[in-house]
Amino acid sequence: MSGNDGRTPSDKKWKYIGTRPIRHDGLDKVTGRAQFGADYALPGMLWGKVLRSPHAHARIRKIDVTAALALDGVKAVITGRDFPNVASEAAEGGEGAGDMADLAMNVIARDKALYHGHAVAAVAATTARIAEEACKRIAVDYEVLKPVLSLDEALAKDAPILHENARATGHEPLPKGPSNVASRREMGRGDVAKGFADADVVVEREFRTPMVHQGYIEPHAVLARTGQDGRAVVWCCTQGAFQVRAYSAKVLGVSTDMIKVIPTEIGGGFGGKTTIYGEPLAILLSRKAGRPVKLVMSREEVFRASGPTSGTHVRVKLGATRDGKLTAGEAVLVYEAGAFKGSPVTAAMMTVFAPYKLANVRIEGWDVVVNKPKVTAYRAPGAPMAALAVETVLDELAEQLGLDPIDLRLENAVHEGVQATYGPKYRAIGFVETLRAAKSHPHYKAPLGPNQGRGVACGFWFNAGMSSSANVSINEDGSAVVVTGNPDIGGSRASMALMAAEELGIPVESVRPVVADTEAIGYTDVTGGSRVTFATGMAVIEAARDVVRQLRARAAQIWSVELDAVGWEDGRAVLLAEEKNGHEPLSLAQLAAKAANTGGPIVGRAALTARGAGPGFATHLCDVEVDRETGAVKVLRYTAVQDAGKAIHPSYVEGQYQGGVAQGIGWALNEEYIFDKSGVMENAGFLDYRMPVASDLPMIDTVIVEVPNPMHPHGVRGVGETPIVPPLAAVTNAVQRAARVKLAELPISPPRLLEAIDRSA
Amino acid sequence: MARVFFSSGLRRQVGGAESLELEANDVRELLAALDAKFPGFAAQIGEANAIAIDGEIIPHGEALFERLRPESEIHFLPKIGGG
Amino acid sequence: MEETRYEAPTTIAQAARLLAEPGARALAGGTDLIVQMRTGRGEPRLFVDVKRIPELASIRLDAKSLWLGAAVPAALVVENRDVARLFPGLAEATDLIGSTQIQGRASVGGNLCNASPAADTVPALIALGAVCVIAGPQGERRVPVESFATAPGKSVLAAGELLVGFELPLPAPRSSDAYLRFIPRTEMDIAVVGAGVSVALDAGGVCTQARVALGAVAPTAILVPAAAAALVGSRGEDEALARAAAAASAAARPIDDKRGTVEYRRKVSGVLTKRAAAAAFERARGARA
Amino acid sequence: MKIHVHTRVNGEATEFLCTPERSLLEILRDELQLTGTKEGCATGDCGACSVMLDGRLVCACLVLAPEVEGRAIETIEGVAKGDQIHVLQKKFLEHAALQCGICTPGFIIAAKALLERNPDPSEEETRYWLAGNLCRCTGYDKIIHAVLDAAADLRGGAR
Repeated sequence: MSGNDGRTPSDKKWKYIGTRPIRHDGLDKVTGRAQFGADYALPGMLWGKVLRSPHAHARIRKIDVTAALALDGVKAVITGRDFPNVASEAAEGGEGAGDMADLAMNVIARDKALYHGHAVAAVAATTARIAEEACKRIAVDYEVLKPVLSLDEALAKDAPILHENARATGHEPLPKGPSNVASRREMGRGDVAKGFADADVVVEREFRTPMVHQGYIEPHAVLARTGQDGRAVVWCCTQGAFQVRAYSAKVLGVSTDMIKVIPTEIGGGFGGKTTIYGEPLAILLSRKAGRPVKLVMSREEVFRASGPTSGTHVRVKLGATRDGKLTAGEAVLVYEAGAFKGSPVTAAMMTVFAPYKLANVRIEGWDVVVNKPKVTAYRAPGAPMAALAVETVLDELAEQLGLDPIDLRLENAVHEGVQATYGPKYRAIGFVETLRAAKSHPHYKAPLGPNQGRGVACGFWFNAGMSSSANVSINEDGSAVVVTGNPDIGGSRASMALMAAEELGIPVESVRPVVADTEAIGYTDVTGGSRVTFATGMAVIEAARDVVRQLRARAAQIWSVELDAVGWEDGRAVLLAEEKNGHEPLSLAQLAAKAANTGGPIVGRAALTARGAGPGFATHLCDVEVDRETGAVKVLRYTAVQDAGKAIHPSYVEGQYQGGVAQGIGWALNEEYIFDKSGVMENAGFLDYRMPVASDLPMIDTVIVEVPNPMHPHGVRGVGETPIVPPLAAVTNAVQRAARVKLAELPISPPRLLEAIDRSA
Repeated sequence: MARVFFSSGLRRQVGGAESLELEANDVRELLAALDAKFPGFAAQIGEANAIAIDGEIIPHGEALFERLRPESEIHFLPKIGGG
Repeated sequence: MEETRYEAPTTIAQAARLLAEPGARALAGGTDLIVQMRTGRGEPRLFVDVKRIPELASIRLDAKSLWLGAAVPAALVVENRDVARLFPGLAEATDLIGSTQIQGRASVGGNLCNASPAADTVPALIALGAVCVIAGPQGERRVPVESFATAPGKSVLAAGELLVGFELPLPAPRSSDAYLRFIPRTEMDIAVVGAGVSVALDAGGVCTQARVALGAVAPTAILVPAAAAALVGSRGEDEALARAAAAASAAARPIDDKRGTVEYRRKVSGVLTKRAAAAAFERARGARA
Repeated sequence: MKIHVHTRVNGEATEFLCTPERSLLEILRDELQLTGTKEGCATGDCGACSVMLDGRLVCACLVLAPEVEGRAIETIEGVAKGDQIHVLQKKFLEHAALQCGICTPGFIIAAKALLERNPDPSEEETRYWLAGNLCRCTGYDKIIHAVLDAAADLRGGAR
């Protein structure tokens, strides 16, 4: 980093970051003024509707749209044939973004429908009702094929094959010929056999978790307007406007400059809005119809046809000595990718043992296709299911060794200088600190009643860097505007403003943070990967420092001194020399007022690919009570401890911890995709998908540990994803202790738990 | 001499070695040296990967021009996105 | 495309005439009808909004019974002091219907007419011996609540007929009721099992009369006389409750579905019967003598 | 045949034309441009479209548009009075009780309905009253704190 001082984050006194100002976009959001994806409308706008496959696996022989086109009010109908073939290449974006060719086929099916709900055709009409009626009049001739609905079915001999021409990639041994295995990879080091031989205790367990959805409350929505020149303007709720632009351009076979994406406010994403679904359809419909087209998914469509995360089958084996030192670890991770390759199994392989010192590890990861929606990133993609296995096995080891579960983890916890199981050595990290904070928390000592149990679990996520751009401009009166390209999904505008305020030395209220469209700011990767406050924040800090350099230069010019003679302290240019010659400090506002006469407007810029993302570790405590007659589980108390590096806006850091915990509790206890035998999701609505409601949860206590990330100028680590990693295991461990059972499958639904209780009795 | 580490998945490509010491000033030279020793290695470490140099994870493309110190430790990793 | 119509009659006779038209559906709170429409399970050609008919929109207490209009929103039922005092089990069942928002609209009559086996108010109504008053082209008829639904989504209502409301016989001295349901979450779910129990005690606290009804464990909500028989003659001791539970489990004829398994529903039928019966006894002991 | 409906929205006489099957939510959003009321599910399961109908909390997605003839509707757009935001809005901001903000209008309408009936709700009463409003970002913690704090404020004392 090129800063204007050499101080490290930890010895700096912060003035603005770490405070809790009202978020800048807050007023619009509490008054209903904020415009989300479906809130935009244009004159002459048409309504789009997608026809979706009623079969989970079928060859599309023929599509006849004549009757639909004949309906009064129908202005355009499109099918897969209206789209160009897209070449295979890696799609850059959220975890498991996969391959462009697959992404194009996921947007609209060509020869084959690969899951129930796969888009087959789309219509634009003058009303939503007419568009819906038109969809019913499209005749599709399907050859229905047997679907593959589970990992076991997919891997069975003689399984129906989703992609006949694809071949497994990765590390041998691989299936020969067509299979549903997209890839098989191995990772590891040391001598696992010897490690297990050295162990006094070995625990091995298998777990299954179902496909689950991010569950954002705002359905995907897009409004597209295409001109006679083919240029499209797209309003949509997305985590990455630049990804929408890049992907849509590829799917439509046009150049990037033909599409401008204006990100609307976004009603949740959690990874699920890092890709495209209706965007290219709306663009093409609007091009064909010559009118703007709005396409909004129903909740049912969100469940059936957007990207949840993988169902998994995980086997973990850990060995430890009598005094609790881990000697070896082995993990086999088998993840559903959905209809196209690209599950988050690689991330799972890298995270599975990451919190622990393990010299001997062997990790195997399988990416397997099934006739279900193609998975998309979901908060710490792949990691929670892997952590479920490791953390429950650790709990069992602690029980068998008679050790406190936190002590066992402390004994093996990674710290600075330890080589991670995924390769490199850790720099400064705060895992041990989270364990110690959890152990000394009153929660950990609170007494438990009958049928109650306490679970401990830990989690890790890398946090991503990727590319970001930022502009900071100074207004004539000394206030400032910060422009970035990351949609604000949870208060990031406030964080950007805080970091700029800190650097500029002006109140955070004087900084207006703006989210710009793809033509108003340089390339910026997704709002995801816990990267916005870290990476885009880094760009904002650099841009603000660019502004400060310019301000110092203006002061130097006014004072007729060298740039080096001018410092920047608390929002003012100061002459560093002992002898001031009557040069009083110049405030930012004073310099801004003179800007036009000292060289023109002051605008700072930064564009970077962020390095040095600091891993985030968490330790969670969960208390539950079990009803032994019905199998119901009540979460009584929950505490999430996590290292934030430096919490820029602590309220929103706490909010990230609490939100991740709530999602994790839902995943552990109730959430799951339930499919019937033909591959139709039976619970495609909020009634039966069962996300936690307010009365299901207790207050969620948080402890923010701050071990600054040495690679970030303000010490920031990403905080968004780690919080969902421990809860699956924390809840499972708590239930196992409360009910005195061993569990092997999520969700821990009442029937499943009651069965386990009755079996153990 | 920078030290390069190989995870078990890559080890088959390099004759089973867990790590190797190589003379290289930057990552591009390192990859060239590895590719000369083990033809096809550079292709295997494609764009879909990241490279960790002394604990700092850097996307493949950007890492190519990264200077290496004699005591540098290099790991090849899959690239991680997020959610 | 078919034209749809909306009518809001103010008399039963007008409503009956409209409901005789093909494709007509009565609209009370709309919390089932509109959801069915939006999820592609058929759209009515004629909405007959029955909420402006006084008989359907009122709660009245007289010497022998309480009248509960079919279209009264759940929130008003829950807030009604007479209902809460006389039929606490029905009040709690009504309070379990959906969210606060849903209760602003959903009605007990709609809950029954939707003919879902899992409707929360139905076992409570059956336990109370409530009677449906049905109006139609042939005049008025009365049907016990347990005979109203004939299969999932099907009822005894003929074309042109509408459910006007319920007559709830006033409870005998020392009697009360309770309703419990099981759902995986604490709110916003459809009952996996529901159990309604009413008991009447003599001066010595011995049960002289009981009714037990179960929801979500058969094609319609069912009355379980065997479970009631287990309670009669007892003071609600554990042993009697256990026998009632066993009878309820035996009477349950559930299916496996996304909300629960056969095995699970059988077991929980017993557990909830036991717990609801215990609550009903407790209340009856404290009730007016 | 379109129906001509007369209603009051946020105190203002309002008319619209609609076909019978349209929901109040669609009318508010698409015809009256009151897009502060959100659609999360259209089946009454998320509460994002919470509005007051004649003083009752309902989901606008489960009200047919013609049903509101002669009735009064309050939406999020009517909660702030002039330049004065409601204490719930203020507390949601202070407590950081929103992350993405899509559920916020529904929560504020529902919480306002609660506090108008019960000025001193317990945490449990608040959680059950708001169980029909889904939030996927916050884990509800800060929302519950904001509502309880707003209640205390409205009662006129610091807690």
